[in-house]
Amino acid sequence: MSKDATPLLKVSGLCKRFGSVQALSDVSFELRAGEIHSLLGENGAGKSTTIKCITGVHRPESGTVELNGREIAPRSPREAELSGIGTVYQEVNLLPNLSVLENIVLGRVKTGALGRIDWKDARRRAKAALGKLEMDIDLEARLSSLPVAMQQLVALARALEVDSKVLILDEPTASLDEAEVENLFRVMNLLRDKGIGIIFITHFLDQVFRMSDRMTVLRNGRYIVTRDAKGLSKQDLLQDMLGKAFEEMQSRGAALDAIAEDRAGRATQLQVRSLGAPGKIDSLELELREGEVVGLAGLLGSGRTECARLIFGVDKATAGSLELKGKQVKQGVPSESIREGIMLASEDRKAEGIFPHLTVRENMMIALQSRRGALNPVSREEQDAIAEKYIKAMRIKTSGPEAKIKELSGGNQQKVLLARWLAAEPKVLILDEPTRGIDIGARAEIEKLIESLSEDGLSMIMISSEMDEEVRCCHRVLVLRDRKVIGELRGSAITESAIVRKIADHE
Amino acid sequence: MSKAMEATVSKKSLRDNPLVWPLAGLALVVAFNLVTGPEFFSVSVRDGHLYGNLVDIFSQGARVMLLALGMTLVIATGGVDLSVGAVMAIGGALCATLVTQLGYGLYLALPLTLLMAGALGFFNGAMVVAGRIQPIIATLILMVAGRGVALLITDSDVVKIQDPAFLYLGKGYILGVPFSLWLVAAVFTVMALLIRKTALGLLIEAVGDNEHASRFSGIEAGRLKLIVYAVCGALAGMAGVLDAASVSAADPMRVGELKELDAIFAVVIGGTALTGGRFLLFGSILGAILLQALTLTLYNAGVPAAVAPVPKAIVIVGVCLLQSDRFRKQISNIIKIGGKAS
Amino acid sequence: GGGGDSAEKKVKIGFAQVGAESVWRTANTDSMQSEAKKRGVDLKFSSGEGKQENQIRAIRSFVAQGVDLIILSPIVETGWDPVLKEAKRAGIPVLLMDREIETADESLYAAFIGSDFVEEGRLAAQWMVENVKGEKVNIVELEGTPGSAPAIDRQTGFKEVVDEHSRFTIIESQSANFRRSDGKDLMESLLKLHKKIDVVYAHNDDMALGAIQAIEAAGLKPGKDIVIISIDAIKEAFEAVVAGKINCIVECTPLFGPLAFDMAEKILNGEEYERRVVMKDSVFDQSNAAAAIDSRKY
Amino acid sequence: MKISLRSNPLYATIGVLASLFAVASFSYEGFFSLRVIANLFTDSSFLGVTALGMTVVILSKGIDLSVGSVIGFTTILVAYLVQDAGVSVPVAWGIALVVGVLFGAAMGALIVVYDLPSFLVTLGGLFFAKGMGFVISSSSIGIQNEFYDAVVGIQIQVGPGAYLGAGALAFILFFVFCLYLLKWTRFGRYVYAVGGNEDSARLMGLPVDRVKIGVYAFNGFCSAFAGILTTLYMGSGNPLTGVGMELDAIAAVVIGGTLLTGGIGGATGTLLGVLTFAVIQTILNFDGRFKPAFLRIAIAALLLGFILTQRALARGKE
Ligand SMILES: Nc1ncnc2c1ncn2[C@@H]1O[C@H](COP(=O)(O)OP(=O)(O)OP(=O)(O)O)[C@@H](O)[C@H]1O
Ligand SMILES: Nc1ncnc2c1ncn2[C@@H]1O[C@H](COP(=O)(O)OP(=O)(O)OP(=O)(O)O)[C@@H](O)[C@H]1O
Ligand SMILES: [Mg+2]
Ligand SMILES: [Mg+2]
Repeated sequence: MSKDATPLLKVSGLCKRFGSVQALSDVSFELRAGEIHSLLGENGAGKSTTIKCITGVHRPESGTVELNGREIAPRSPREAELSGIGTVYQEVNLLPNLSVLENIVLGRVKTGALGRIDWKDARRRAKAALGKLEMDIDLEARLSSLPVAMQQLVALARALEVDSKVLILDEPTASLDEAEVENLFRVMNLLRDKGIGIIFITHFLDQVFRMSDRMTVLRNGRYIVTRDAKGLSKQDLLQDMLGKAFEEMQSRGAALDAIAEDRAGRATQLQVRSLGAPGKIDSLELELREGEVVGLAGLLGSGRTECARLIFGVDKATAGSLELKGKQVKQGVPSESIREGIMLASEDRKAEGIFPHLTVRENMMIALQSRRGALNPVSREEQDAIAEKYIKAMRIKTSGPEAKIKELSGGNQQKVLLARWLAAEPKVLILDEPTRGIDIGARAEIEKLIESLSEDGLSMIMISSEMDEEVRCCHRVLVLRDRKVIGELRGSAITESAIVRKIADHE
Repeated sequence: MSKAMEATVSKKSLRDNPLVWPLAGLALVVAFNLVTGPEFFSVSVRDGHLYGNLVDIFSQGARVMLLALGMTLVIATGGVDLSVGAVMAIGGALCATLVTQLGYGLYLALPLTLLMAGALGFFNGAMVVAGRIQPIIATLILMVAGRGVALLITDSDVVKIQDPAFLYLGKGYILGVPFSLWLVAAVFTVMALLIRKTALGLLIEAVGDNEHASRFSGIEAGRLKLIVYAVCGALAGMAGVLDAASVSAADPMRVGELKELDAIFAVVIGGTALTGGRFLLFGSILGAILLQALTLTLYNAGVPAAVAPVPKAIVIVGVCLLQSDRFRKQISNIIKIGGKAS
Repeated sequence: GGGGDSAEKKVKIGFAQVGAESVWRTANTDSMQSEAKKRGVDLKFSSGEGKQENQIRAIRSFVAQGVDLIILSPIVETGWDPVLKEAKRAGIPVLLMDREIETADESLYAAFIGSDFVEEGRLAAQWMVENVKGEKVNIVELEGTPGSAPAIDRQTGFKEVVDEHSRFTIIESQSANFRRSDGKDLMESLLKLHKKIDVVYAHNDDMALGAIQAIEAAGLKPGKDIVIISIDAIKEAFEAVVAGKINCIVECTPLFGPLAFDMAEKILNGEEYERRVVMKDSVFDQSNAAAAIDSRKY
Repeated sequence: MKISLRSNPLYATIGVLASLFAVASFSYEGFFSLRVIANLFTDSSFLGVTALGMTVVILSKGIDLSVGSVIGFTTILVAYLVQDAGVSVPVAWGIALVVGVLFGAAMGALIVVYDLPSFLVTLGGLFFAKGMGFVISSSSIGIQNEFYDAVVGIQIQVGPGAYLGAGALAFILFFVFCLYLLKWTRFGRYVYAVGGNEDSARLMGLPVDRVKIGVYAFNGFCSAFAGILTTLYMGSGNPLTGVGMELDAIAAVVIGGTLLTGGIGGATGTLLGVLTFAVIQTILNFDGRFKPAFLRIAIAALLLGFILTQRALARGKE
C-alpha cells in the first residue's frame, strides 16, 4: 500500500457496542480519492454499522474519522453530508409519503423571501441528479407509488445531488435488475474518474471484482484485511470473509435432468388453474409436483411477485382456482392458505415480514402458531427448540433467541424469516427473493437447504433476481413477461442465456 | 459461560422490566404519605371487614382497573377505545333498569348487560376493522352517542337500586375484602391465563407490532381486533355496573365521565406502548392503583380540587420520565458524579 | 323568509340550554319542551354541552333563523354582550332563565326568571344555624364542578352565613364534581382523615346521596351521627329526608316551563311584565318533606 | 397533467359537505343564506385555529391533548391581565402567545429529548394547564375594554345580515398562512417528512428534533391564539372553556382526511373538517326538536354517516 498521499477518508479504531453486542471492535481502513473501495463481510459483520458510525447515525465509543486529514465527528447525517459525505443506506430510507422531487432535494432546498422554498431551483437540481443516472422519473409522483427498485434509484439520485467527495453505497444493487445495475456502475465509474472516493457494499462478488479497486474485509466486527483487487482470487477473498475455506455450489448440469424427470413423475401437489386478476396477472396455469422447485423468471415488473401473492392469497383473484393435493383451497385468505400449508416468504421483509419488537424466537414460531390456531399454543420447549435449531442451522448472528429482531442485521433478519416458514412445515413454499441481502456463505447454505427440502418432498416456487440462483436451484422455470407466462424451461435446459433469450425473443 | 450470560440477562431484565416504573411512582406516593400523614396506611377491621385508605384504593380503583384491562388489549393491537366511559354509563343504566324497572333478577340482567356492552365494543371493532376507520374516530362516535343511549334507557332519570344482590356487587365483602377486588382479581386471572396459556397474547402483540406482516403470517387480525374491542366493551359495561352498585344508583349523565383518559393513563403508565405491540396486564393494574392512590392522597392532603390536576400532571410526566432510558442515564450519571465527588 | 308563514303562524322560540349534566337539568328541559308542545310553540332546542361557545353559536343561529324570542340559560355570567347585541340588532328579545348574566347594558335582555344560587347557600346555612346544636361544629363541604356558577354561588352564600357564627367551621371543602360516585369516594377518605365531622353540606343532592353511602359503609348513621344538608331537592333526596338520612334539602325548582312561556307571551304581545322574577326556593326537612313528596316528579 | 392522488379524499369530503349543506338548505327555512355561511366561519374561528395547529402536530405523527386546557388557560390569563391587572390588551395578547409557545416547546422538548410518547406528555400538559387556569381564577372574568369592543366591532359585510367578524377574518388569514407554511416552507415540508418516517428523515439529514419541538411550539401558539379568539367571541375568560376541545379538533382534522399515522393530509382538509363540524352543529340548532338524549345520538349519527360516506367515496375512487 502506498502511503504517500493523505487518504481521502481515514477510519481508525472504531468501536461500537449495542447493549451486549459488540458490533465493531477496532475497525480501520482508508479510502483514497478516485477509488471504489468495497467493504465485505458476512451478514452482521458490521458493514452497515461502520457506515453509520462514519456518517454520524451512531456515535462510536472510540475511534476517529478523518476527511482529507482533518478529523470530523459528525453528530448527525446532516453534518456528514455538509462535510461532503453522501450516503445511500441499506434499507431504502426515504419518505414514501412525499414526492420524488422532495425525496431528492429535501434538506438542501434554497429558500427565498418569507422562507419560501425555491421549487424551481429544486426541480432543476433534481432533474440534474436523475440525469446523472440517465433516469427520467416523474418528479411529482409520490414515492410510495414507485416499485422498490425505482425508490433505490431515487435514493441514489439524492446522494449524488450533493457534490460529495465521498459516496457511500450500502447494498445499492440488492433490488436492481441487470440493466439498472449496469447503469449504476456506469455512474460509479464516472464519479470515480472525477476523483470521488466510493465505499461500496454488496454481497455480489462478481460486482465486487468488477468494480473495486481495493477491498476491506470485516469479520465479526473486526478489521481483517485490505487487499488490492488486481490479482486477487475469489477463493482467497472468501477465505478472508468466512475465516475458512469455501466450497461453491456447482450447477448440477446433466444430473439435473434426472432429478427434474423424477419430480415430473411425482404426484401433483399444487394445481393452479387460470388464476388471474386484472392489472396483476393474466390467467396463470401451474402444476407443481411433490418436491419440485419451480422458478419464476422475468424482468423487474414482469409480474413474478404478483403470481406469488395471488397463489398465497394476499391478493384476491377474480378468476381461477387452486387445488392442493386435489382438494380445492379457498383463494384470497392467507390464514386459510397457511393452514393448508401454502406459504409465502415475501420479498419486502420490513413491511411484510418482521415483527420488529418481538424476539427472534417469537418471530420464528409465529407462522407455526397461527397455523395451529391461537388456542393450541406451541409450547415453550418447542419454541426454544425451534429457535435453537434454526439459529444454529442458518448461523444466525444474534445475541440470543430473546433478542428483538430489529436489533439484527438485515441479512440475519431474512434468515429468521426463512426459519419462520420452515418451522411451520409448509407443503408449498413460495420464496420471493429469499437471498436478497444475504451473504455469500449463507446463500450457498440456503441453496443447499432448498435442495434438501426438495428431497424431503417440499414443493417450492422460487423467485430470484439472480438468474444463476434459479439456474442452480430449479427443476423447472416459467418465464414471465408483461404479466404472462411466455415459456418454460426444464432441467439442464435452464441456463441464464436460455432465459434471457426467451424474454428477448418473444416477439 | 452460560451462567455468566444468565446473570447478565437477569440483571438486565430487572432494569428493563417495565413494571419497575409504575412501582417507583407508587413508592413516591407512599413516601409522600408516610411523611405527611402516616395514618393514611392504617387498616382496621370494622363491621367484620377491612377498613382504611388502602382498602379504598382497591375498591374505588376497581372500575378503572377493569377499564384498563380491556383497554390494554385494545391498545396492544394498535388501537384505542375512547368510548369506555360512555359504555360504562350504558352498562350501569341498562342493568339498573332491567333489575329495578323491569324486575329482572340480577342473574339474568347482568349477563344481558355484559352481552350488550360487548356488542357495543364489537360495533367499535367492526368500524375499525370493516369500516377501516381510525380507532380514535371510530370510538369517538360511540363516545358521543353512548351517553345519549344511556339517557334513553333510563328515560333521562337516575335509577335507584335496592336489589340486595345488585348492591352486593358494590358493597359486599368476602373474607373482609371488598367484592369488587375479588372480581378484578378473577377477571385478571382469567384474562392472564387466556392470554399467556394460549397464543392469543402473542398474536395480539404481533398484530399491534406490524399488522401488515401479521396478515402474511396468517394471523386473522380483523377477528382478533373484534374480540378485543368486544372484551373491552364488556369490561366497561361491568365497570358501569360496579359503579352503579357502589352508589346504589345508575346515573346515565355522569357515570364514567372522563374515565377513558384514566384508563389510557393507567395502561401507558403500566408500561404498554401506545403504539401497540408488547403489553402488560399487570402493569395496567399497577397503573390504576397508582392513579387511585394519587387521587386519595390529594384528597387527604387537602389540595384544592381546582388545583389537583397540577400534581396529577407532575406524576404523569414524572413516571414517563422514569420510563425513559435517556433520563435514567442522566440521573445515574449525576449520581455517579456525586459519588465520585464525595 | 320562505313559504310556509301564511299557513301557520306558530310562534318560534329558541332555547339555549346549558346541557344535560344532571337530573335537575333534564327535568328543566322536559318542563320547557312539554310546555311548548302544550301551547303549540315551535321550540328550537339547543344543548350547550356545558360550553359557552356552543351557546353563543346557538344564539347566533337562532338569530339567523329569525326566531321570535330567545330563552337563554347561561352557563357562565360573563361574556354575553357581543352575541346579545347581535340579537338586539335583529330585534329579538332575550329571556334569561335560571341564571343571571353580568352586563353593563341591561337593555340586552328583556327579563330574567330563575333561582338565586347564593340565596340557596344562605338558606342551607340558616337551617343549619337554627337546627344544629353544639359548641364546635365541624363542617365538610362537597363542592360542585370547580368554576361552575352553582358551585361558586352556593359556596358564597353558605360561607357568608357561616362566617357570622363562630361555632361553625368549614374544616374541609373539596370538589366531587356534582357526581354521586365522586361524592362517595371523597367522603370515604374524609371520614378517615377527620375524626369529628358534624355536618356535610353538599352543593347538590347527588353528592349528598353518594356521601351517605360512604358514611353508612363506615358504620355511621347519616342524618344522626352526621347532619346532611344538600341543594336541589330531587325526588330521591326527598325520600332520603323522609327516611331520615338527609336532614335538610333546599329546593331549587327546575319547572320553569309554564312561567317562562307566560312571560314570553307577554313580552311578544307587548304586555306588561315583571323584569326580574326569582323563584322562591323552599327548604324541606323532616317536618315538611313527607307532605310534599308526592308532588315531586323528577 | 394527471390529478394528484393526494387530493382524492378531499373531493369526497367536499362532496359530502356540499350535500349535507344542500339537504339542510332544502329542509330548513333560512338555512341557505350568506349569513349562515358567514356564521360558519365566525362560529368556528377558534376551533378552526386549534384544528390547524393540530393538523401540523398530527402530520408530524404526534398528538396534542393539551389544546383545550391551554385555550381555557389563555382565556382566563388574558381576562385577568386585561381586567384585573390592568395590562394593555396587545401586551396581554403578547404575553399569552409567548406563554403558549413556551408551554408547547416545553412539552415538545420532553417528547424529543426523553423520547416520551406525545400522548402522555400532552395529557400531562392538559392537566397542568387546567389546574393553572383555576389558579388564576376559578370563576369567569368578563372583559370590559374599549380596545376589545373595537376589535369585536371589526366586521366585514359580505351580504345582507351577513358579517365576517374579527375572529372569522383571523381564522381565514391563519388558514392561508398554514397553507403557505405547509406547502412552501422548509418547516412545513420537514413536518411531512418527520411524519412519513422519522428514521428516514434523520438519515436524510433533516433536523428532526428541532422540527418536532417546533411543531409543539407552533401548536402552543395556535392554542393561545385560539384562546385569544375565544375571548373575542365570548368577551370573557373562563378556565372551563375549551374542555373537550382537543377531541373536536382531532375529529375535524381526521374528517378532513389527515391520517393519524402522520405524513398525509393538510390544511385544506382541516378547513373542510371544521366547516363540517360547524354545519352539523348548525343543522342541529336549526332543527331544534331533539331531546338532549337524542341530540347526542343525532350528532354521532351524522358524524358516522359523514365518515362512512367519505370512506365509501374515497374507496370508489381508488
Ligand atoms: N440498532 C442496533 N441495536 C442492536 N444491535 C445492532 C443494531 N444495529 C446493528 N446491530 C448488531 O450489530 C452487528 C452488525 O450489524 P450490521 O448491520 O453492521 O451488519 P452488516 O455487516 O451490515 O450485515 P448485513 O450484510 O446483514 O447487512 C449485528 O450483530 C447486529 O445484530
Ligand atoms: N418501471 C416501472 N415503473 C413503474 N412501475 C413499475 C415499473 N416496473 C414495475 N412496476 C410496478 O411494480 C410492481 C412490481 O411488479 P412485481 O413485483 O410483480 O414484479 P417482479 O417481477 O416481482 O419484480 P421484482 O424483481 O421487483 O420482484 C408492479 O405492480 C408494476 O406495476
Ligand atoms: Mg448491513
Ligand atoms: Mg418481486
